[in-house]
Amino acid sequence: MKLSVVAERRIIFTILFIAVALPLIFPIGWTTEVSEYTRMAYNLIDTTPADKVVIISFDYDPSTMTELQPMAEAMIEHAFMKNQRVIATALWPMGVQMAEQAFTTVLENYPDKKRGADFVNLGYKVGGMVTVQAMGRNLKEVFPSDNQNILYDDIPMLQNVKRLKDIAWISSLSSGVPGIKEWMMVARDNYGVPVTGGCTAISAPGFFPYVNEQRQLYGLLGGLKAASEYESLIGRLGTATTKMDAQSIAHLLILVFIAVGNVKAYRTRGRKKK
Amino acid sequence: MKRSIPLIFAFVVGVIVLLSEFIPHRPFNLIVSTLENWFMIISGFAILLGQISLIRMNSYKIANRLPDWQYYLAGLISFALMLSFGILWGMQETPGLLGTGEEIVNKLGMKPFDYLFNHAYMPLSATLFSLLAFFIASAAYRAFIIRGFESNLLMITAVIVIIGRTSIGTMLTGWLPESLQFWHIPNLADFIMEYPNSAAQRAILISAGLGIVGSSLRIILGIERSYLGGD
Amino acid sequence: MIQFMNILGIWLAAFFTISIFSFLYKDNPFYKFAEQVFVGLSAAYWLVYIIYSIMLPNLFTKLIQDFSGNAILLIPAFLGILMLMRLHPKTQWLSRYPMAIMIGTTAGISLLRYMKSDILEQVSATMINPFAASSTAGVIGNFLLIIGTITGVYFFYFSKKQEGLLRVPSKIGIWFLMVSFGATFGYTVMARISLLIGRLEFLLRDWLHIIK
Amino acid sequence: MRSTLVFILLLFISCLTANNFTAIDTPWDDGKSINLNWKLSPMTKTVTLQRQIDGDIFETIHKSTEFQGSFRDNGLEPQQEYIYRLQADFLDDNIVLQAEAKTKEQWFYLHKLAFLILLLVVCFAIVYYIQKAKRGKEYYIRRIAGLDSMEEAIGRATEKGRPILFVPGISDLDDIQTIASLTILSHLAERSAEYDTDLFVPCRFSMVLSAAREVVKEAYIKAGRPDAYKADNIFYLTDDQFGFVAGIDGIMLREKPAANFFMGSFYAESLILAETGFSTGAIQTAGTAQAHQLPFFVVSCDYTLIGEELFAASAYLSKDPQQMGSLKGHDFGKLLVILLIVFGVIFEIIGISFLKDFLSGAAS
Repeated sequence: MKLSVVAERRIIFTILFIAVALPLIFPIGWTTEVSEYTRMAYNLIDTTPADKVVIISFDYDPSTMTELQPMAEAMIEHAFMKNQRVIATALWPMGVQMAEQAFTTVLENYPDKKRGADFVNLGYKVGGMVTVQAMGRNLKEVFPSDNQNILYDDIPMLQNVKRLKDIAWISSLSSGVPGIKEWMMVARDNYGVPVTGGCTAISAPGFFPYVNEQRQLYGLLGGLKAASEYESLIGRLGTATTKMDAQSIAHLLILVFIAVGNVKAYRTRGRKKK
Repeated sequence: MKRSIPLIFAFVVGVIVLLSEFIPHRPFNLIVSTLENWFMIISGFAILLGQISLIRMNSYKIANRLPDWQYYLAGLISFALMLSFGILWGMQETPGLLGTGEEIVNKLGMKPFDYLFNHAYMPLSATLFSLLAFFIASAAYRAFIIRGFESNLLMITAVIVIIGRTSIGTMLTGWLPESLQFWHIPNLADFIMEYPNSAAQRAILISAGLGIVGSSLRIILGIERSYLGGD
Repeated sequence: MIQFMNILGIWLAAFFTISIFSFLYKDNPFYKFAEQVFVGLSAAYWLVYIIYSIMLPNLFTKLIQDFSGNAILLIPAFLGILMLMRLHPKTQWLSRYPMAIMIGTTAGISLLRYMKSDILEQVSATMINPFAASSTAGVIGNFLLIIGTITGVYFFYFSKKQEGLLRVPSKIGIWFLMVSFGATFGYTVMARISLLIGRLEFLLRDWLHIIK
Repeated sequence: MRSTLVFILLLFISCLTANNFTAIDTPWDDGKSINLNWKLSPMTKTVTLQRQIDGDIFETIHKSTEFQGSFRDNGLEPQQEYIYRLQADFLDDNIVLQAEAKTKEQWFYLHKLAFLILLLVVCFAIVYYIQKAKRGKEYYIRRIAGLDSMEEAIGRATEKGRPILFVPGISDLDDIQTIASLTILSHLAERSAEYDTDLFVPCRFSMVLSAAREVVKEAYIKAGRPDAYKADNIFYLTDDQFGFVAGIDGIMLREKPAANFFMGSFYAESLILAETGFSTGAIQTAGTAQAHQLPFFVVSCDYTLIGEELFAASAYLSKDPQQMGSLKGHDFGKLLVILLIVFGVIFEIIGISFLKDFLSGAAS
């Protein structure tokens, strides 16, 4: 049987589609192990004292929210558990909406957390690295007000927060540029604030060199798997865990594709030799 | 004139930024923070530039009835719709020209801008990226063929990591005794990520970093000037 | 009303999702339509955001509230307008002034930051005592890290003929690169599948109510 | 003699037990912080540090339970006098100590010394080699595998009478990769003019478009075929990332170019381009310094310029002295990096961490 390239592709696409859909309908419930880098990020947040002010930066947009939103929710929840106060910022315009959604979800379990006292959304600023640098000098200059137009000085939790140095940790959830790298380069390397964060699985390998002895990054959550690991660490039954089954099946399927591709190539080669 | 003054600008600005990194004394700090603030405003305008050329391009195609002009019209309409919603009623907590539009919020459940964002923009953008799942599967199918040593290395690591990053890896080699834990696939995948992968990424970072340092230096010194475009 | 609009919204989202997926079969009018709508929406989204989060708070509100105190902001505003001159071929050269300032700033900052984070910090992070690891695997890993970094950097050494013995480190360097590419590829599979899962979850849960 | 010794000893003991509180300007900084140090009797229960706001009004800035410690008060104004008060509660008693200091701005961040030295060395090397190259010194650049494909690809396109597609990445002219890409385009255009093969160049930004037209036109003139230059073959598609990719896909499917070149900065679209290009059966060469996208090009293209190879290729083809010199300077930097790592590792093994501490001093 000889199939054209296009037909072959369509078959692959259909099988993949079905293989991802099935486990979503019939969950299996496989478990995962917590990796070192996830634990590192968890420990940073876990050991920060109560009442400290922290930044979670939403540097992504809806296209990558499957991976990053569970991380955001888990980290906010973790910070709330430890009574830390959360500032949300965004280096991507759509990040502001992501932050609002994440707060809304987490607030369902923490109804007594108040905007302005326990968390605030300072909104989006353009400029990437340059802007982060400016935050290191003066946060108020960069964020004259929050996304509800409340002036910086009128936000109770920001009274003692003047610049990045007053922040206990920064977590950037990042799906590209600008993102975690800018935070690390400026906030960590220049101002010495611990930076952790999460990124899509695609960019994780590029960031691993920064999780080094110097702690340029305090751990890193890479992709959906790390998100589900984090959820299990804080004992939260989140969306990431349930999606891992589909993920595993899809991976298995791709391995099958590779095997079939090799068998096919081997045969073609055999035929050519003849 | 048209070229030399911009070159001087770039030089002065670049040198101030460089100096202020090492000099804590005033006024360097102040100049740089002003510069950074300006940068933000100018890039705001620069982003505007892209939007304007998009409108121009689409209107040109529609006016001249170029092939597929109907689709460009749809694009232009969605642009106008989203923009006017945003300007009239604002988004989320931010009020627009007509205030917060409570009446509409009562009917829609949210502001019109947010409605479009949630029900059109978000699904479109997420789905576009998810197409890559299919492409990656077909790329793996046809490209991960046993060939030379180097491409085999690539393929084998890819396979280990693909298995190791899921629950299957945990199950597959979970029975290994304590002494052989290194060969447990998730551990092996983590090992690859942590050491050989980090090493190679570091090498790319260092060499590309040098390339960027070099070209930045050439830009500041005015040796590299192609960013100014042709005359 | 709210309920109806909500259901309508979900159908709208489902329509766009399926339209985009239809590209996998082949390019078709639904896909083209969805794509252009996306282009339009995203451009408007950016524009609205720029207005509300930069132009208003950092420029116009400041100027309106205290004009003389913030008059210096007229300079970047003017430069920004010069930037727009790029739209016309005759006035395009005017945009060189703001471009030069922006590129000069970017060049200065990139020079510093890349030098520090990607060179200095990476070099000192590689200065490790390989024997200091707690396990044999760690010691091997440390050696791989050091050798991989050195040979990898050497692979990018261009101004010397890589022949004979000099070829060896370069060859090892490319092996490390290949391993790293494989690892990245494997990792990315996960990322892309995640997105697909997200979309299918929407279709199956919010739209068709097949899953809870 | 003996009495002096006893005196010193007594002084020493008294120093050990006396309650001590000092405020000193942080050295080598921007004059926005003061270091507070205290050393009290070990009986201390709590320590409260306060800064004077006005007259008798003090603001608490730090609390501690340690009898000996230090604290850095940040966020101050430069060149100002600050008065600090320390309240300590002992088991049965309490004391208040006062200290003052003036914040001073210095002219150098000492902890960035290593950074500055490395920066200067690398920058000087680059400038030095550029100057040397400009004065006519020729530098060798090793063969870059991906470039060999160029001739082959053009030849095949000519044979089949089909066009060549060149995509200069999706970044604007301010990205150095785009500039490198245009240099490669110039070379390619010259060859395609010689072979009389059509060359398509879709652009995402208007500035890239005008620069690309310039480059191609010059190349055609250089090849002696100004008549063969078609401005319309170099065109603007759209600013939108996916719109741009969809446009290129369309061109690949319709025109079926025999050779595709993807050079410059690419993001998520790399795989879409390469996969679509493959399905049309073109020879594909890619080059990018975008580390995340390299695997996809390596997997699905015939040849790939990896990372800095893109810049090297541009220098290799243009033989432009400033690019060659700069590349030689980068190579000097690489050698330096390798040496530093080797020495650093050796020092670490024998237990001397001076070099590493010095280099990473900037991080503290």
